[in-house]
Amino acid sequence: MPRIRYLLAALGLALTSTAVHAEPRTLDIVAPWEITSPDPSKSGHVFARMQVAETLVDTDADGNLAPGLATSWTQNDDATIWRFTIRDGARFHDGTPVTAEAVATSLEHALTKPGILDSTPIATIDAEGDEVVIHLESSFAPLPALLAHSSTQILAPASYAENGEVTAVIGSGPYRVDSLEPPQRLMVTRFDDYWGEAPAIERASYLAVSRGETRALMAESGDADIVFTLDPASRTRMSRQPDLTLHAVPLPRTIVIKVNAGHPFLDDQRARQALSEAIDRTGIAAGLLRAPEAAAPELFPASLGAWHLAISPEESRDLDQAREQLATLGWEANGDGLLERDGEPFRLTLRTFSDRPELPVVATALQDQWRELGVDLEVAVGNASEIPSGHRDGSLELGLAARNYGLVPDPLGTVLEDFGPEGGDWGAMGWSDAELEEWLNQLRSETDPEERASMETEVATRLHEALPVIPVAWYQQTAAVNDELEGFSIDPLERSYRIDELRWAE
Amino acid sequence: MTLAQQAPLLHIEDLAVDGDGVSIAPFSLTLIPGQRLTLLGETGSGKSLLAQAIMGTLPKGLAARGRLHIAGQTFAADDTPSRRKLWGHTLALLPQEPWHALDPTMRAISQIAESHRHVAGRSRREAGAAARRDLAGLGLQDAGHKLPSELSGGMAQRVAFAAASAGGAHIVIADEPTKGLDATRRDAVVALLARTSDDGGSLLTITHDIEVARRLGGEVAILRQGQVVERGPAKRVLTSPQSDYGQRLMAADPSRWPVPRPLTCKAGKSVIEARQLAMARGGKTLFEDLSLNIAPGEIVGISGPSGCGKSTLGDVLLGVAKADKGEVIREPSQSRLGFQKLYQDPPAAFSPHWTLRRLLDDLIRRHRLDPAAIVPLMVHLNLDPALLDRRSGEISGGELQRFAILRVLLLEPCFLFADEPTSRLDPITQQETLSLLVELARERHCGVMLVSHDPALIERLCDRRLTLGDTDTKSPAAITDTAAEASLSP
Amino acid sequence: MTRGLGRGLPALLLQRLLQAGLVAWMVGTLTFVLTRTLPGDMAYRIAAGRYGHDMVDTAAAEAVRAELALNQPASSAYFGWLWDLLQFDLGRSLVSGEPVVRELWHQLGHSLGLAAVAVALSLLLGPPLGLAAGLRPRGMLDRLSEVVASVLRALPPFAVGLVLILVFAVGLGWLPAAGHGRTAHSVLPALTLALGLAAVSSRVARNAMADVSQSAYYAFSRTKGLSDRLTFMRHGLRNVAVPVVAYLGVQFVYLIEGVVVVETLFAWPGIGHALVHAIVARDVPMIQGTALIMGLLFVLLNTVVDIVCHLLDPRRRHA
Amino acid sequence: MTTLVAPLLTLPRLSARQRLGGLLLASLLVFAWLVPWLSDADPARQQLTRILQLPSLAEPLGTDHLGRSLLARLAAAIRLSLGMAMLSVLTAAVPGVLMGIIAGWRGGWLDRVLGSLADACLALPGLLLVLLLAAIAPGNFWALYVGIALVLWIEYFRLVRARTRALAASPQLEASRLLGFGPLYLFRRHLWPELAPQVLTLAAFGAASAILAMAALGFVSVGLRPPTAELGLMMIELLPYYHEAPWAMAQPIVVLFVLVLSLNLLAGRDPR
Repeated sequence: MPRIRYLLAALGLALTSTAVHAEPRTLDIVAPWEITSPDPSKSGHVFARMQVAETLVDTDADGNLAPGLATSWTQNDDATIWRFTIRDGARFHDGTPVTAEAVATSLEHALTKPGILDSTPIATIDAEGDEVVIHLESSFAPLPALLAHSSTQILAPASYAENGEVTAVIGSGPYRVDSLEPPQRLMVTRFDDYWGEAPAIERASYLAVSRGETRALMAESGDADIVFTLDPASRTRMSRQPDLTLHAVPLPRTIVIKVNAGHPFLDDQRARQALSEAIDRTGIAAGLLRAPEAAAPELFPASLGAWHLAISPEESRDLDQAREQLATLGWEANGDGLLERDGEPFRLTLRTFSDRPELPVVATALQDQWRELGVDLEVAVGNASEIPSGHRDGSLELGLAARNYGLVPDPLGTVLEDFGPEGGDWGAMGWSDAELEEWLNQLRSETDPEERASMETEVATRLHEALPVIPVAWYQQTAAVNDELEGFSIDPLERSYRIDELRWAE
Repeated sequence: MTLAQQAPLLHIEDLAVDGDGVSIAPFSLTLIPGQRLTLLGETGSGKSLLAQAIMGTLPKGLAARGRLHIAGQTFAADDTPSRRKLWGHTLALLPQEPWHALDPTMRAISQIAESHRHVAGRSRREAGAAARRDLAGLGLQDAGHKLPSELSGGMAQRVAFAAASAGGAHIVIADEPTKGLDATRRDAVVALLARTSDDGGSLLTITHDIEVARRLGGEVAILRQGQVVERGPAKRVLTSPQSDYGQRLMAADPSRWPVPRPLTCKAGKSVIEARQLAMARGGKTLFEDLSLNIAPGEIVGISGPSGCGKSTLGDVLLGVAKADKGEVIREPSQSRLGFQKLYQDPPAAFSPHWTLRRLLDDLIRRHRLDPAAIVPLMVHLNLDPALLDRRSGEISGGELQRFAILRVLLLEPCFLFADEPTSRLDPITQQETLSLLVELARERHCGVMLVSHDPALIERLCDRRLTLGDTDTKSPAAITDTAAEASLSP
Repeated sequence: MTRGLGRGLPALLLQRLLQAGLVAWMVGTLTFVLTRTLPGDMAYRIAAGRYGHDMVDTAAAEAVRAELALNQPASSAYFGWLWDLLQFDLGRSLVSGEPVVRELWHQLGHSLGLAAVAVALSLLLGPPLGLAAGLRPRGMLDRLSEVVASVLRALPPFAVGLVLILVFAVGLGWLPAAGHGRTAHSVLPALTLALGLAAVSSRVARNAMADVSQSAYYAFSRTKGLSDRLTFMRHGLRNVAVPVVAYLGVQFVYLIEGVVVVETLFAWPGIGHALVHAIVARDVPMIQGTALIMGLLFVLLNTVVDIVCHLLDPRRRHA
Repeated sequence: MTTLVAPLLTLPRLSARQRLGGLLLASLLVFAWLVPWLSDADPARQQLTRILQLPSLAEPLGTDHLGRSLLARLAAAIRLSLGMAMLSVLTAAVPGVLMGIIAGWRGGWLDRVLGSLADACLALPGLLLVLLLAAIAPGNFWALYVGIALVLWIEYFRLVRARTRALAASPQLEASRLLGFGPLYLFRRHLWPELAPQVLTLAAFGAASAILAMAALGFVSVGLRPPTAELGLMMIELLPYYHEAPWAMAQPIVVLFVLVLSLNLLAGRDPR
């Protein structure tokens, strides 16, 4: 026994004498998302946010497209041939210059892997001098927006093994990878000959922490300088914390209910409207998400310009009208308050997943609210992939998910994916509208801004009436920042942590 | 110097013990060097409590009164911490069942050496040498490295004695030193104890075995329910006791039992017959071409040192085990239930969780016996009916053994193998139990094979005697049937 | 522990080796069969694991199915795996593409470090408290330690961890709340685990000590003249150590469960946390590799416990 | 009177400790089964405007993060969790005891085979089995609780085997055999009363650890099944609100503590 005590005393000594030497202070960032592998299609979003790798097209402060590695881009008249001129003087972290050939090979690799480029009709990508020329099979106006997505980030040729597998993240951003320990940690240091102006922060670390409570506690105990995505409960507590400031920015991400419009109970538009009117959106937003302004009577939040219809949340809840609509469809309440139609109870299964911790809670709230209406909802908390697989084999009835309409700067990219002819894995199911398809086709090649805006509003209004997808609440990106940092702001499109704009306060 | 003038080693004045349900009358004694005192009495007479009171190891809930003068110092009986310092140095206690009192994970020699080292204060090397000397002196030279689980009862007793006395204590208290040992080992232990008083120490022995008291000599005090009923030199007390309890106790010694009535008629076929039985256990042949047969009502005794195969023979006869060679023929008219066994440790043969009435009901329901047969048997075995509502752990060993006899007799057995049925009982209860057993066996024509390590007991009770081979002699068991025949004649 | 095939140490080691082989085969086959019977399409699950819940869709699932040849018949996949296992090749993770061995080395290393510190701390907390309580059964300390043990056994590990973070990290600021890197990071998670383990081991030590302190040889050692301290050191400790050490072997069963919760709460890059993700993402090679290593580790630890028990208790050598 | 005593479950005279344990357990059960009679609050009924209300006269135990009555949910949770814990204990105890008796009684090669099987199962990471079972039957609790039991049977097996092996060689069994009693009687009269206290002790600890295992699974979002109220999962749901409403999260933990303490007291000594 005495020998063990001696051993532990030695261990104890080692614990307290943490090596403190005059290294520049590291910026510790904590977020919920783990790093699966160096491959951009898998964890590109982390390397983009930590500004290690850059995309051809970037976004400016309020979300419009801006030059990235491509200084400018032009398209031919029917938007089938695009030319991107590559910035000169930009270098990868291994010193090699960013040439058109390197960009083309990087994009070709991205094309072979599942990602945002799957839905684009790209035929060929090739380099001509300092330009990258992309030929499309059909016109596709939002191409530049898609090339702003992190899965298309440009890596040096040396990052790829022969079989196309990414072995190292050699990007061109202001920070280069110091050490990568998947699935949780990434350390980056400043890249001295970066083409843009050099950032103030020299070293930064990214730590993936899945539990909301732990992230909040790390912010309070000073172990993390910036913590992203705070859970609702800890937000109220931390607003009173002295040396922390809370930031919150609305995101173009919406909690939606994906409806199988092919299902006999849900094929009629009035049934979908009744379900939507039974939802107490202000109760969910204020009570569960602790953000009253998050209540979403319509699909697209205010930040998406013309797509937003500015419908007020109060008038969206009307339980009596919902009951009337269902009554006209032949549903009567049986003994214990459940609706029945020729012997069949109104019972549905809602699939959701717990990668986003608030989804099961919202599902439970929906369950009770629809119970009041007379609908018996069964909630199945499983894996996120069960919704797209249910869409494919038709077994899905209802799916609760958090759909990101800001995946690419222009929502059209996501709308095209979700509401195409046979619907979309995360969009419509068993529902189609010829007129809507016509508008979307025009939008694909329409370049004039006013024309696009009026068509966008048309599409949004039709989606609001037909409700192939029922909106519930909008998201807010939240962050708790140590007061010793200056110049912090949240990117509404969740593309970058904007570390290069940060400075330690003197 | 005559005995009286020498300074007493131990002088006790009016030592008394009382507590929940126990009280021992004031008791005083004086022990001078070389003197031996034996406290003789049955279980429950309080003799062990007296020893613990002297030592200062009374369990919680019992208080001692009176004064003790030990090696010139005076102690109040209830002040145990002060006496604690004497343990090992002046007072040595030899515990009951020494095979439990030795540390199971430590070698024998180191348990002795540790007393030399830490009590007698010798250096590590000296203590080792002294321990080896002790072992040699006790004939255990090659047993030093053994663990307690590998020692026999006798060897464990000697190791415990060496460990207890290594501290150089003059006053030795031996608590039931011969319990569970057979005759030869018992005599060896008595000789060992006698040596302490010969070397100028004094010996206080607690036992229920009259033979031990006789061999030790010195002074004897007989105790009954906490009262000293008689006291005096061993020769006088043990040969012609004055008190009537003393007389009953002496009469219970097997050597004093009346000669048994011979078996009236040896008529009828033998109940059980064995032909050329041979059995070996662990490479050692226990017995070879042994044949015997037992007539109804006949009592055959088996004796021999422990571990010589007495119980194994019983298992073979009852069919619990199969002999290597030879066969056993049982009375065909009897079913297997006719062959029963009585056990050495009565509580071990009963499930402790149920009342005896419940166990009897089970037996009656199992074999659809006549419940009326119980009452007369209870009377005959003078068992109080109230006992039936108690569990087997809540009644005395004697009563439980008689109950075992009742349980067996309900099945009207034709053969009974009694494996040292009374070795754990007190002399008087032993005598009662065995005479009842013989009487009932004769009356019901049930053959009995009685195992005992007490030759005198077999001499007085059995029609014939069988001695299984001694472990020392090389020759396996010889049947001395004929010799037993000779003892039959009046 | 079990009545081995033969006697003495070599026989015991042989028996443990046999058990290791049996465990390896059983674990591999069981996880293989179970993962095959899991509902839900494996391709979709792996795609969700790889590309995250935002990007998983049918195109991604079809790409995964093609890449990994998932519709390979079960039997050939099983024998393929078995053949690789015999060559000690655990294959590559379906989600991250890294070789399973490297992933295990990184994550298992952290988990083992945490578990080792936790067990050491629990040995420091549990048995000494238990021994002290066992010396005076029904004493004040005994009752107190029983209530404390009951409280700790009733508290889920994350509640204990939360309290420790609030006190030591947020409140006093002595220790980092979560994450890994410096050794200071491992103190709070290890302490959380240790409290859970100590609660049970203290009661096991207490019962063992109570039995020993009321045994005949303990009393005889005192009446022989040895002091209380000597009696405890020479006769108490060794006889108590045997049941306590033997219990350590069983204790690891509960350690794994605690590790998963503690790793999730303290963001510790351990194996438990990774196993949960592997199962959700149907990463079969990773599940099999993890289960295999954890099983073999368990057999190794039990062998060590057996050897220690052998040394401590001479009776086993001749049993 | 003696015939009244249930033959199988012999309740030895309860010590003061065990009476206290029994009292605590009884109060839990009475609370769980009485609440539905007293208050008609529906455990799933939500009021999003009255979330995390402090205990008041109208709502004796306050409301949770969805405004549901904690009184009703706690009672429903105790009923479900205790039921499931019993299920888990039975699925562990029955095979464990049976195989223990067979191995202890027969001994020889059968004993060695069962012994090495138990060792191999002990080496299986229990957590893996539970997770796989949770994945096989998503959303229903019995699969989880049975999974949890898959590892626990080994403890019963080892304990029972050791006791049976000691008893099988004892004179009391030999005497009963000679008196003509069959194996069933030997089990009922000799074996079961000896095994009962230890097996019930293990069962008590097994029940408590089953519920805690459920909480551990819920913590890594496995086995969630809204709106059912389960002790382990309630702790997870209320964990984020530990600062805002510590008394809410404390309730399921206190209930589990009372359960563990009562089982400890009832069970007497931990036989491990």
